[in-house]
Amino acid sequence: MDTTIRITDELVLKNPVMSASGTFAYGEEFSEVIDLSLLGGIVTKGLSLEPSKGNPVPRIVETPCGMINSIGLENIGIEAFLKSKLPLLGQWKTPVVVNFYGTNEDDYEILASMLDSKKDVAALEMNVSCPNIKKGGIHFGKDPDYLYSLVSKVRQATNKTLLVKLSPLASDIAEVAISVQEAGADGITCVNTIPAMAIDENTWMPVLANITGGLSGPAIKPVALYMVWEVSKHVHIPIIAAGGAASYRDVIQFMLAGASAVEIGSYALRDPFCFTTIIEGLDKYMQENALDRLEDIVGKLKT
Amino acid sequence: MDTTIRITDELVLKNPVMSASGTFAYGEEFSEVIDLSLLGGIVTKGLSLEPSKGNPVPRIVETPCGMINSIGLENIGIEAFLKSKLPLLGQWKTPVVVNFYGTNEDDYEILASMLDSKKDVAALEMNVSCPNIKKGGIHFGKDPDYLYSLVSKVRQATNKTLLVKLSPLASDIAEVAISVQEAGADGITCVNTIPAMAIDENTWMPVLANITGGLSGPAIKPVALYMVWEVSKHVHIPIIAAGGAASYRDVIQFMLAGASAVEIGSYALRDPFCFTTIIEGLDKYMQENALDRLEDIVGKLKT
Amino acid sequence: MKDLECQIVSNQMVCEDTYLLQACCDFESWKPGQFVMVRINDSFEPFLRRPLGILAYHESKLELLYKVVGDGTRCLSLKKPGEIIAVLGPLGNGFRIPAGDEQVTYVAGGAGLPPILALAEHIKKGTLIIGARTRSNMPLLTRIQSITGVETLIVTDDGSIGPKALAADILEEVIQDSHLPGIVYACGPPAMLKKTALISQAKGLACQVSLEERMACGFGVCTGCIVATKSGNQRVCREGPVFEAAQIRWS
Amino acid sequence: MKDLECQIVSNQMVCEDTYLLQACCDFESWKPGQFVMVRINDSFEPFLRRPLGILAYHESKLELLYKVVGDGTRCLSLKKPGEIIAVLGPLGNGFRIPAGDEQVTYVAGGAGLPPILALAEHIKKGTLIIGARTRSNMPLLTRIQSITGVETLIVTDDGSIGPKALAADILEEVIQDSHLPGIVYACGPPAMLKKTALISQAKGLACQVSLEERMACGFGVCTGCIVATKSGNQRVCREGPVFEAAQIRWS
Ligand SMILES: Cc1cc2nc3c(=O)[nH]c(=O)nc-3n(C[C@H](O)[C@H](O)[C@H](O)COP(=O)(O)OP(=O)(O)OC[C@H]3O[C@@H](n4cnc5c(N)ncnc54)[C@H](O)[C@@H]3O)c2cc1C
Ligand SMILES: Cc1cc2nc3c(=O)[nH]c(=O)nc-3n(C[C@H](O)[C@H](O)[C@H](O)COP(=O)(O)OP(=O)(O)OC[C@H]3O[C@@H](n4cnc5c(N)ncnc54)[C@H](O)[C@@H]3O)c2cc1C
Ligand SMILES: Cc1cc2nc3c(=O)[nH]c(=O)nc-3n(C[C@H](O)[C@H](O)[C@H](O)COP(=O)(O)O)c2cc1C
Ligand SMILES: Cc1cc2nc3c(=O)[nH]c(=O)nc-3n(C[C@H](O)[C@H](O)[C@H](O)COP(=O)(O)O)c2cc1C
Ligand code: FES
Ligand code: FES
Repeated sequence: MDTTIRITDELVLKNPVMSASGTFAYGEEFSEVIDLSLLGGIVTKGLSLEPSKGNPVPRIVETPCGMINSIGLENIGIEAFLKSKLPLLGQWKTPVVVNFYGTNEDDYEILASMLDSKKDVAALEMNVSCPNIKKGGIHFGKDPDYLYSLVSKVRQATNKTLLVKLSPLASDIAEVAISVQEAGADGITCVNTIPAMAIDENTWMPVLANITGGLSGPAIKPVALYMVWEVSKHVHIPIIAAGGAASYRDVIQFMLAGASAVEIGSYALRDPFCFTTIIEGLDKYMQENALDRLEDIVGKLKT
Repeated sequence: MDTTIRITDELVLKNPVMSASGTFAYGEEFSEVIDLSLLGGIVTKGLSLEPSKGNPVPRIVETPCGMINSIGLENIGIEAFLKSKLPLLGQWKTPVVVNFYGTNEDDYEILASMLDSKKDVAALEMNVSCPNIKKGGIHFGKDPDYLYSLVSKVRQATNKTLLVKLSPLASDIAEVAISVQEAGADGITCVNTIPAMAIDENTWMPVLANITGGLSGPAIKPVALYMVWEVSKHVHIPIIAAGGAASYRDVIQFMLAGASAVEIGSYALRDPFCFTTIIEGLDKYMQENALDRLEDIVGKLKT
Repeated sequence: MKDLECQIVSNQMVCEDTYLLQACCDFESWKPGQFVMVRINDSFEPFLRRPLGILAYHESKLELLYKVVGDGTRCLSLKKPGEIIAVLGPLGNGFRIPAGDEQVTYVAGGAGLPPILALAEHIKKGTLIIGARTRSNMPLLTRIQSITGVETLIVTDDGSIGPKALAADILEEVIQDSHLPGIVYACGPPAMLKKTALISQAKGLACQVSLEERMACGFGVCTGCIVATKSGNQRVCREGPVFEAAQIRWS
Repeated sequence: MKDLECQIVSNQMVCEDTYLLQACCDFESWKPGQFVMVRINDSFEPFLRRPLGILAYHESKLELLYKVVGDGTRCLSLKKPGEIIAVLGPLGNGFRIPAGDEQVTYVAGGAGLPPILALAEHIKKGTLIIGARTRSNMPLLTRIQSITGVETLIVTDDGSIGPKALAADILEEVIQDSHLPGIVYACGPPAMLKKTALISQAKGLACQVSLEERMACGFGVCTGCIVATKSGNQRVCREGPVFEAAQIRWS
C-alpha cells in the first residue's frame, strides 16, 4: 500500500496528512506528544520579516462546531525562526513547509528569497488570506490581477515549491486560483478561515478584542470541500485542502474532490493525537477498499 | 415595551422575528402549528415566473451544526401563488414579504411589476444569491456593477419596499451592498446560504444529486454576523439578517451588529415552534435589560 | 402535529443493531403509516431531526423501532430510560385502511418494518411477508408471529429463518391465488417497493407503498423530500409517506 | 502531557452551581497549579476542550472542582459516574514550591480555588484567604478548614460567613506583621490578582499568580491565550498559568 503523495519533485509527502499553519506553532510542542516523522508534512505558523505581537486577547472564541480566532499572525519573525526553530524542525523525516506573509509586496519577496536557500525548507506557503491583520493578508488575495503580479514577484524570488493559500471569501475562487497558477505557483492551499465574528448580548461587546476573526473547524468543512472542488475543476496544479478536516473520512472526501493532501488545523487543537488516528484510518480505508495507491483517488469524485 | 421595527413606512414589523425564504413555504403548514399573527414578518419561498421543479433528490444533507440544501428553488410559480396562496397569507396581521428570482433580467422586472399592485404584499425580497440554480441566482449578485443595473431596473418596476438578498460569498460584500443601496433598494437581506458540498467517501459520490448546495444553520452564524456588521458599516438602509439564528440571543446579537430584523431559516425546520420561544425570549431580555424600545439597540455594538 | 417532550421508558436492543424505544407521549390521534421527527439532542449535534415510523401508540406510549445506521441513530441508541427526546408528530398521511373485505397482503423489508407492523396490528387480517438479511436481523419475532388474524411469512437472504428468498418473490406466490379486490401494502428498500408495485399491478391489485427520503423538516415546508409522481413533485413527508404505487414514477 | 480517557467516579454538586468531579486517571507526575484540558463530548459540540485546574490527584484519582458558567460546564455537570471524559494533561508550569521556611499566604477567589487548594494541601503550612460572594457559594468548607498546618480565613461579600470583606483587603492585614522572606500565591478574578500583586510588592513579598485566559489548545501551539509580560507575550497555557506577579503588565 502506497500513501505517497507527490506535490512537486521537491515536495513529496509520505502521506496526505499535514499540519495547518497556526495550529502547530513551529513543531516543538507537538514533537513532545507525537512522532513528527509520521506526518505527511508540517506547515509552520505564518512568519513575517519582523516578529509580530498579534492582536490583544481575547483572541479565541468557540462557535457551533467550530471556533473563531483573531491571533493576528503573532510570530517570532523569520530570523528567530531560521536560527532557533528550523534546525530542530529539519531533523524529522517530514517535509517542512514555511508559511509566510508580508504587509507589503517587498516583504513577500524578501521572505521568499531568504527561505530559498534553506535546505531544511521543502516548500513555501504564501498566505494572502489572513482575515486578522489590518495590512496584508486577505487584502492581497482579493483581486486576481493584483494577486497575479504579487505571486509572479515571489515566484522570481524562489525556486522552492511555492504554494499560495487562498481565502474562501472570493466572489469567484476559480478566477483567483487561475491567476495564481498562471503566475507560476506550484500548488494552491484551499482554504484559510472565513471572516466571522461573535458578540456577547449581555455586554453588547464583541467577544474578540479585534472585533472580527476567522472561522475554522468542522462547521466550515462543507464550504472548504466546495472550494477544493471548484478550484480543482479549473486548475491543474496540486491542491492542498484545509478547513474542518477531523477524520480520515474527511481526508478521503477532500481527496475525491481534488486535493492531493489535507491540512488539519483546529481539530488538532481539540485532539492533538488525531494525526495518528487519521493516518491509521487511511491505512484501514485503503485495505477495506483494496486501494494500492492513495494518490489514485485524487479528484475521482463520481459525478 | 415596544418591539416594533420600522424597515420602511410600508414595512413595519411588530417584532424583529421573521421567517426566512424557503423554510416556511407559503405559510400554510406553519399556520397549522403556530399563530402567524405573532411573527414580525413572513418571507415566502422564492417565486419565479413559471413553476419550477427544482433539482433532483437527494437535496438535503446534514453537516456539523448545519445543513446543505440544493432544492433549486422549486416553487409553484407566481400565478399560482397569487391565486391560491397569497389570499390565505394576507389574512394574518403580519406583513408578507415575497421572495422572488429570475433566470434573466426581464423575469426580475416582470415579477416585480406583477407584485407591485398586490395589496397583500408588504415588500419584495429579491434573491440574487441562490447557489443552487444554473442560471440566475448567485450569478446576478456577484458583480457590483451588474447588480446595480439589475436592481435599478427592478426599482423602476415597483414602488413596494424592495429588499435585496445578498450572498456571503463576495470578495467585498460592502461594495456589493453599496451598489444595491445606490440602485435604490430599501433594505438588504444578509445573507443567503454559503456554497458547500458533501461527499460520501464510501460511494465516491456527492451526497446531493446536484453535487453542490448551500450551507445554512448555526454553523454559519458567525459568518452571517460578520457580514451584517460589515454591511452596516457601509450602508444606511436597513439590514435584515439571516444565517443560523436559533435563539433570542442570536437575534439580539444580529441587531447589535446592525440588523433591524432577523430571519429564522434552518432552525425552524428543526424546531417549528422556535418562533414563539424566540419572541418570548426577546420580551424577557428587554425586561431584564430595562429596554423600552427594541429598535434602539440596532447597531449599538460597543467597539 | 405537536412537539412533545417525551420521556423514554425503555430503549433496548431487540436484535443486531436494532432498538425498540418506548416513550411517554400524548397524541390525540394517529394512523398506521404515519411517522414522527425525533430531535435527539438539545445541542446542535445532530442538527436535524430523524424521521422514524410509528410502530405503535397506545395508552400514551409511543413505540419506535429503529436501526442504528449512522450518528443520529447511534446517539439515540445511547439514551437511557428517564431521558427526554422531543417528538414532532404524528406526521404524514398514513395508509388507506380497507373499508370492505379486500384481501390484504403486507410486504416489509429492512427498516421498513415499523409502519407495516403498525398497519397489520390495526387491520388484524391478511398475509404479512417480511424479508430480512439473516435471522439475527429479524426483530420482534414472537410479537410479529402473534399478530391476531395475520399470517406471517418470513424469508431471509441466507435461509437462516424461513425460505431463502426475496420478499417480493414470495409475494408473487402469495397473491397467485388471491381473489380480487385486494390490496398490497409495502415498505422497505426502493428495489423491493418497485418490484412489489409491478407485481401487484400485473395482478390487478391496489398497492400502497411507504417511501423514504432525506428529510429536513418532515412537515412540508422545505421541499427537501420530494418524489416524482404522475401528478408532479410530491413531498414524501406531507403528501406521503404513503403513495399509491401506480402514481410513482419509479426511477 | 497525555490524552487520557477517564472514567467518572463521581460528579456531584458541592454548592450552588459548583461540582466536584472525580475520575480515574493515570498521570506520571503533576504539580499544584497545573491544569487539564477536558474534552466533554465525542460529538463536535462543544468543539473546544475546557481548561480546569487540578484540585487533587492521588491514587490514580483526579479531582476537579468547577463552576457551571456556560454550555460546556453545564454539559460536564450532566455526566454520570461511569461515563468517559478525555483529559489532556497535566498542563502548564505549576506553582514554585518554597524551598525554605518562607511565610506562605494564599489568596483564592471565585473559580480560582482549585489550584490554590491543591497547593495548600501540598505545602501544608501558611494562611489561606478565600473570598466568596456568599456562604452558599463556598464549596468544600470542611475539607478546606481541615487542611493540615494551614490556617483558613474566609471572607464573603455579604458577611454570611467570615467577615464582610474582600480577600485582598484581608491580605493586607494578614501580612501586616509577616516576617520576610515570604510568598503570596493567588488565583481568582483579575482585579483580585492585581490588587494582591500590588500589596505583596509593597510589602516586599514574592507573589505568584495563576491566570485565566480563553484557550483553544492548552499546550502552547495556537497562541490564543497570551498575556503581556515584561518579557513580551507569554502563553498562559505554557509559560503559565502561574506567573511571577512582578512580570505581568497589568491592564
Ligand atoms: C418517513 C420515514 C420513516 C422512517 N422510519 C424508520 C423506522 O421506523 N425505523 C428505522 O430504522 N428507520 C426509519 N427511517 C430511516 C431513518 O430515518 C434513517 O435511518 C435515519 O434518519 C438515519 O439517521 P442516522 O443519523 O443514523 O444516519 P446518517 O446516515 O448519519 O444520517 C445522516 C442524514 O441522512 C438522513 N438519512 C440517512 N438515511 C436515511 C433514510 N434511509 N431515509 C431518510 N433519511 C435518511 C438522516 O435523517 C440524516 O439527516 C425512516 C425514514 C423516513 C423518511
Ligand atoms: C488554566 C485555567 C484553569 C481553570 N480552572 C478552573 C477550575 O478549576 N474551575 C473552574 O470552575 N473554572 C476554571 N477555569 C475557568 C473555566 O475554564 C471556564 O469557566 C470554562 O471554560 C467555561 O466554559 P463554559 O463552556 O461553561 O462557558 P462558556 O462561556 O460557554 O464558554 C465559552 C468559551 O469561553 C471559554 N471561557 C469562558 N470563561 C472562561 C474563563 N474564565 N477562562 C477561560 N476560558 C473561558 C471557554 O473555555 C469556552 O471556550 C480555568 C480556566 C483556565 C484558563
Ligand atoms: C489559531 C489559528 C491560527 C492560524 N494561523 C494561521 C497562520 O498563521 N497562517 C495561515 O495561513 N493560516 C492560519 N490559520 C488558518 C489555518 O491554517 C486553516 O487554514 C484554517 O483554520 C482552516 O482549517 P481548520 O478548519 O482545519 O482549522 C490559523 C487558524 C487557526 C485556528
Ligand atoms: C431548504 C432551504 C430553502 C431555501 N430557499 C430559499 C429561497 O427560495 N430563496 C432564498 O432567497 N433563500 C432561500 N434559502 C436561504 C434561507 O432563506 C437563508 O437565507 C439561509 O438558509 C440562511 O439562514 P438560516 O441559517 O437561518 O437557514 C433557503 C434555505 C434553506 C435551508
Ligand atoms: S422534509 Fe421538508 S418538505 Fe418534506
Ligand atoms: S491555548 Fe493555545 S497557546 Fe495557549
